[in-house]
Amino acid sequence: MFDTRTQETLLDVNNIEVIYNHVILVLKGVSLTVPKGGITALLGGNGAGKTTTLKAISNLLASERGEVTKGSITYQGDDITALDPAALVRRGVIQVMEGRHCFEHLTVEENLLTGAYTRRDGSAAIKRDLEMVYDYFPRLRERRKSQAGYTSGGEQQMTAMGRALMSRPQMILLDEPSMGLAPQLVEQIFQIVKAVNEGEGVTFLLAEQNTNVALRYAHQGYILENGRVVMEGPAAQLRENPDVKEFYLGMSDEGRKSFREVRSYRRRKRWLA
Amino acid sequence: MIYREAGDFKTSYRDDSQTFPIRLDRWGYYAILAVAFGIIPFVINDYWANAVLVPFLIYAIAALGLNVLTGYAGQVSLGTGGFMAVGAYAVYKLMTAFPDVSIVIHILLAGGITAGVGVLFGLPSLRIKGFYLAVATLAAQFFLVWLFNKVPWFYNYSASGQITAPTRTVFDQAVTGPAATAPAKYLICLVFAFVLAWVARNLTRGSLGRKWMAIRDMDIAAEIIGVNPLRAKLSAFAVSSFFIGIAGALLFAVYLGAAEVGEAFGINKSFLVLFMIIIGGLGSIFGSFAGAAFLVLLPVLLKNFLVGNMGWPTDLAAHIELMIVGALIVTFLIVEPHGLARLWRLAKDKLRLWPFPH
Amino acid sequence: MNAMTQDGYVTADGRQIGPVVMELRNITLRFGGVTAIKDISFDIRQGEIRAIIGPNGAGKSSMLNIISGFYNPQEGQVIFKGQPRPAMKPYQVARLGIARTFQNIALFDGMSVLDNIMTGRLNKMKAGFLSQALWWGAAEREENENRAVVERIIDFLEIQNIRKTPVGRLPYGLKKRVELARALAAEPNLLLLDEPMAGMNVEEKEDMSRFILSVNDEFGTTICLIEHDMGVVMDLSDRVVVMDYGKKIGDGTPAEVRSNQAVIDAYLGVAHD
Amino acid sequence: DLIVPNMSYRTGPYAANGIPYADGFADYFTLLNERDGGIGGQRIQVPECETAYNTEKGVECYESLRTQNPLVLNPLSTGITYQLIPRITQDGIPLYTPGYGRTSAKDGSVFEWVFNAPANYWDGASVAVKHILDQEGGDLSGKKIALVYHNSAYGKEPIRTLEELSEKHGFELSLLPVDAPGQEQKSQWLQIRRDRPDYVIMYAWGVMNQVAIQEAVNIRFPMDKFIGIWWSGSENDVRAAGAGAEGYKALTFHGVGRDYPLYEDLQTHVYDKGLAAGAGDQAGSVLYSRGAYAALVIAEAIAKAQELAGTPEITPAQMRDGFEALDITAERMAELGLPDFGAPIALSCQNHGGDGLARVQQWNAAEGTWSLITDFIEPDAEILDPLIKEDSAAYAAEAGLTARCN
Amino acid sequence: MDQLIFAAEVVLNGLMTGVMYALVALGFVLIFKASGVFNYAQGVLALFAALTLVGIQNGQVPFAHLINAAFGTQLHHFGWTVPAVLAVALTALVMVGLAFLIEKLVLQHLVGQEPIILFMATIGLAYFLEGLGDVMWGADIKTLDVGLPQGISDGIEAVTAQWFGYGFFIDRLDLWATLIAAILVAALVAFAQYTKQGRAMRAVADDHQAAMSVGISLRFIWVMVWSIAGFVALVAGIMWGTKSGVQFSLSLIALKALPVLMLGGFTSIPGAIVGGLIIGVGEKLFEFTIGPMVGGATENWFAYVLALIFLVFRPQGLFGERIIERV
Ligand SMILES: Nc1ncnc2c1ncn2[C@@H]1O[C@H](COP(=O)(O)OP(=O)(O)OP(=O)(O)O)[C@@H](O)[C@H]1O
Ligand SMILES: Nc1ncnc2c1ncn2[C@@H]1O[C@H](COP(=O)(O)OP(=O)(O)OP(=O)(O)O)[C@@H](O)[C@H]1O
Ligand SMILES: [Mg+2]
Ligand SMILES: [Mg+2]
Repeated sequence: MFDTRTQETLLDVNNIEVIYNHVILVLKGVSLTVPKGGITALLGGNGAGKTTTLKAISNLLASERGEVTKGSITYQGDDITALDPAALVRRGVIQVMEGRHCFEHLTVEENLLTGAYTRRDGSAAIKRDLEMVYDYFPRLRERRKSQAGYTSGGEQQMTAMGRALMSRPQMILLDEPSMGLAPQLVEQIFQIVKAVNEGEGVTFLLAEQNTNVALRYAHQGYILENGRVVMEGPAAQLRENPDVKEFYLGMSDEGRKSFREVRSYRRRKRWLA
Repeated sequence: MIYREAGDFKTSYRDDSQTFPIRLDRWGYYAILAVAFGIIPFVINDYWANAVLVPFLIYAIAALGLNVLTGYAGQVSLGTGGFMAVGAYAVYKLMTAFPDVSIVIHILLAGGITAGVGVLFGLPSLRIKGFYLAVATLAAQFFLVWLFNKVPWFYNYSASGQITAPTRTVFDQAVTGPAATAPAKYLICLVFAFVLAWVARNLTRGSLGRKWMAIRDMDIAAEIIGVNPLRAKLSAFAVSSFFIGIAGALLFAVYLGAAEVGEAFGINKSFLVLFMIIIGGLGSIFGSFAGAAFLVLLPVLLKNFLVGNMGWPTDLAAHIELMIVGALIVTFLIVEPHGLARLWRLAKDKLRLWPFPH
Repeated sequence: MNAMTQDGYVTADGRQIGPVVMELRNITLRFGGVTAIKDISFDIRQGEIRAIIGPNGAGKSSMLNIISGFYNPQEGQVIFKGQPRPAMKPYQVARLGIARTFQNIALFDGMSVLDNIMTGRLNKMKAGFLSQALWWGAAEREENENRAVVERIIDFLEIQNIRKTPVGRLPYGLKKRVELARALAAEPNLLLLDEPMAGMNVEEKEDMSRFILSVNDEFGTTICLIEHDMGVVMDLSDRVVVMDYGKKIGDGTPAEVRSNQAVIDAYLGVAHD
Repeated sequence: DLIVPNMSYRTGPYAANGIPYADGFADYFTLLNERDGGIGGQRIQVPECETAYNTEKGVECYESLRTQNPLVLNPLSTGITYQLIPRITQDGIPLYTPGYGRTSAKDGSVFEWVFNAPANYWDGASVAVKHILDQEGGDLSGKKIALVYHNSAYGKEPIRTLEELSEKHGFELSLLPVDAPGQEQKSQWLQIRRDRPDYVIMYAWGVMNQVAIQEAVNIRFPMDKFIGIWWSGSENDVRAAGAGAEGYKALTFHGVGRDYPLYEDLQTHVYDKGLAAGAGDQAGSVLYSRGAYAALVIAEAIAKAQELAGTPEITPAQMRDGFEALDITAERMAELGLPDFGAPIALSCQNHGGDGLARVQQWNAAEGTWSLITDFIEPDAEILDPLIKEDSAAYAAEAGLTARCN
Repeated sequence: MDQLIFAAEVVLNGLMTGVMYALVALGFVLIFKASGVFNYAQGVLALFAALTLVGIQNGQVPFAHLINAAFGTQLHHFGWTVPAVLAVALTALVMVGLAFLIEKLVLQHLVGQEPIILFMATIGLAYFLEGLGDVMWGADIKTLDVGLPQGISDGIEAVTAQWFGYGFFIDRLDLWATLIAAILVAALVAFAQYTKQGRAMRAVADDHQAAMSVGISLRFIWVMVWSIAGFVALVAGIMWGTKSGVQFSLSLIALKALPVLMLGGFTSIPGAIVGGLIIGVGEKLFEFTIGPMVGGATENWFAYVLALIFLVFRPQGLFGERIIERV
């Protein structure tokens, strides 16, 4: 089994603060380490700052008028806070953005090919990987000539994932990969994550709402609330934590609650608020 | 903590939805009004009226109008010059045909006529969107200018096609023609600008304004939640053209006094007013004024500084002035892409937090 | 489920379901070469919670788009309250009392949360142009009246603190909630929800479920929802339609659907608890 | 000091034309200041204000110049002129618009403050037709003349006159408007190629001039049958067309080239001292000469006004009197170093526009010079006077003015 | 019969004019395709390119006026002339440098902004470049001659005279323009559609952030595209400048390119050409047939009305990318 403690650190986020628009403080000192070759999950409620953390790492904040005002981010020991996103991709870090962000006017296949933009290993290799992606997502093969803007939500999500795989990265930042996917596809996506992780040694940092699945596949996890890390630890440990169970897995002592029963359930104040 | 809102509680929805919910803003606003109506008219001279304040107010009205259409309803228009021409020629025909009717009524009617023309050219907006819509409005721009240039009836068959505003009075004070005094010109423009800004504010905060903004932000979703896009767009065209028509009427009658359609209402005017609202802030009433001030005042100030104070040759000054204006536009956009209005609000946000950041 | 009659049925938890309000009869929808929906029929009854499920790209969202008048099917009929509904513009459909939320959030980004929700009430605001221009009489009165209604919804959905925030910068989950608020503001008879819980964690899904159930319960609003979270679907819905690549492969109570082999194969992957 | 502002345009679409004019205007006054110590001992200040040929900037310039008490204004733009006429009338500042502006301002009994000597647009049209008459041996019946014009107030000015003239002389007139800026004129020139008019008269400005001449060359229209108004007759306009422009004609109301004694003075007192305006490379060009000529007429009017007022420090009202008493004879022109440069100008209370004489110049492409090919030609007063009366009467009625000079 | 032959001549010339319009429109399309930006400065770019070309050719001292005013010197010319081909190459280099600066100083800071904001930025740029062009090279009119032939093509006139009894007028400059435009369009289409950079360029236009996230360097794409657009502007500047001399009005040809763009579709390179041809023929024919009845000078507005009519039927222009409308 993968042991997070013995692995060398690939990515180290050290106490970063992020401010949007010069006034809105969103991350209030977030630190995390991503071990090489592992799957790290970033969990937390809506607005906790997961997306912001990922964008801070991949340097996409500037275009949203956000900036990292404190702390440092190092990748393979080098400070990457000043790198532009393209340079980061060339170093092997790629992000799948929340909300799919496909290139609407390009066809599905062209979308996938843009993923290989930074590659220099020839068209044959790219072609091979394209086939690999189609094997992972047969639905995309059917829709390969459609404009991405006209594909369904799930198809776009697959396209975005496939596009990232096409760049043959060392590390993938996944922002809510399961959003809007049918159950068996969710499982499938995580299977793929696992396969790529184990087969090719790609490191994953994934932000997820679907805590259940995420913790099943991840090696370690961080829980973010209100711009702060409130819990961290190996995934197995987190899964057993009663607070996590209650608030993120929706389990009570008697197993899963029915959503129908929530009606009568009085909300307790969150333990962290 | 100079600027604060703490302790300023609202106890009714009415209070909460007033224009300046924060007390300090309200006072600032009253102070500006007091100066504009109570002090400036007594101290204004011809230079300030004719070269600065009158054009500023008139462009502010035009910018308000375009902002309704582009900033609030999201329909890009490059027909402003043409619509201003409609206002100008309408007021000219009315002034000369009915010399005994008050000029104020003529100006309002000119706005109404322009609104009609605006609706006509707004019809394609149902199908054509975004920058493509600019083509419809450009067609209006070029066609209207051509029309006013070509049909002698519009310029009362004068030899050159120039129209000249005769003298008309309001409360026995000449506001058009050569005898109009600086305070009179300033005041009539101010009154129009004030009333129209107030109307614009009312329209944009009510249900009509929400329809416009819904169409702007996502027209399909707006339609699905029940906004009739045709009516929303056309009403925006109508209101916008009404404002712009009035601006055109004032521009011709009060400010310039004489005009030739191609020169005074050409495509450049359309662009100028569009620049104003982008620089000032799309979808902002304050932004319309700020943008107009920026583009009317800045060149005058620069000119006076470079030529008057630095003694540069006029041509060099004019060229450098272009470069400075261009550079400033870009700089402002980089600092705050949403215009001066947003910059102002951000400054207030910071002030509110001051002296503690975040 | 008790026996289904012309006039309705009584659910397991004892709610009385009324007659059919919306019937889709033999709907076929094509986009160029792609057939998104093939000859599908189903109905929605007064007061029930009806779910549509199916794999990605099955045509679920397209179905909602047909109901809300955004797409016009090539074949088939939409029967509303017993009458065949003629081809209508979406805004006319909205006026029949059908409101909805969108899969890819379709909020008005430039407006505040409050204004967004107020747009839901546009069809209830009738003040004349002059009154609005002068902000006098009817305009001001109805603004305040409707504001009061909206404030109740804001309270109900617990979004008081973000009332004046521009929606553009809200986190995903809150946006979904605002969308729901906007739809509710229209006081619809039929509420269409397209993946209302995508991108939420369990706690938030619980909240959302609670809202949906209360709306259904307190206002008797009929609800048609698309959702990928089987837990939610099974717990909340009275009847479920299952679509697969444009075809209907199942229709019935959650329990029936869950044990339907075709559904398991096409969608669930594994039998869900 | 006396203030004679230079309302110029050195930027914008017409900069290429505005620059030489402004240079000539400024250099002439610099010469007077340097050589004679000004006029009547008063130095002339020439504050410059950039209008960019834009009416709104024109208003700004006017207002800012007005605070300096100018004696006379010369905006070199018909649009700005129309703008200023009511204002200067109110404020009592003379406006001098040689060869442009409002034609009927010639009628001093209505336009008290406006002067447009020595010639105006209608004079130009008439002179052009007279020249054509000369070419055709006095008979134009059955001939075709096309007017290619800038589709603006300025370009439309000659239409009335030409229509009257076509009736009188029996030629057929066709009108070909070109929209500003006039980069594209293919339709118009194809039509000319088809209809084969015997002559083309052109009222253009800015880039429209260059393109028109180029297109005329392209369709091989005989250049000596192509006559531009004086605003279509600068070196700029013909140079772009190269050798093909050989023989192109244009009207002018003053001489051409540097071959006048005045230039010797300019050389010693202005250029050599490094006092030339602008880049100093425009001397002798058509528009430079025109600017200098405008300055000369103003200077003469100042001198006349000083003489009448008995004081060198004159007011704008006295300046108007100076204009109305202006009498620049041929001898005086020679004295000023510009023999035979302009026709004599004698103004009165009634007549603010002089006699409207103009001559024809022709382009020599090889040498790159203009040469004068006719003497001064008189316009057809029989046609023009009633038109002017009519237009000025209409203005008087509209503005509620009563005629003066009685 | 005569009328028909005349009309044919008008159509032919309309086509030629259309090509000239398309040359300007191409620059717009490129930048729109690569960034979703409507580049208001394209016209000024053409002016600037032409000014620079003439300046280099004639050995003008840049900023002479400014230097003279500041130091009281009398600089005007270096006293040499540069051969046309070399001057064109040098100007192209200047345009690449300019593209680099524009990216560095403007675009880079506006990543991810709405199109209208970027549009406004190009307006600022237009102001700036207009001023810069004037300060650098002076506002006087300049003659541009890179050796392109001009004037009626005798061959075509003779041939058509033989066929129809009426010699058609075709300007040789227009023939050259057509040739050059054809080459440009073919090259650009191949580039945008079939190369990796072309695909990246279209991706950038769709979504700045997503493009960055897959490792496309916006900086590189933008510098590249603005360089190409600068080069296209240079070509347009040469063609139009040869006709009318180089002066401020050159920047106004952008207005003639607008209806062409809209009709062809903002994103389509072939659309620019086809749109140009339709507009060229349409406006000339209208002026020829209807113009005389309504007093002429109809071309400006008719071009827009024509584009409008097409757009009512195809809101994305003839070849523009479909406007994706989905919820
Ligand atoms: N561009 C922006 N401008 C201002 N505030 C922003 C911006 N983007 C995000 N925020 C704010 O930052 C906070 C964190 O947002 P973020 O998107 O990182 O949350 P998240 O954990 O990814 O949530 P979700 O699970 O809903 O995606 C939120 O409160 C949000 O309002
Ligand atoms: N406007 C359109 N033009 C072309 N194809 C379309 C259009 N809208 C939908 N489609 C296609 O129709 C199919 C059904 O799409 P739809 O969005 O209804 O799927 P869905 O069931 O909602 O899937 P998901 O769960 O992924 O959202 C998809 O394959 C999609 O690509
Ligand atoms: Mg997120
Ligand atoms: Mg869907």
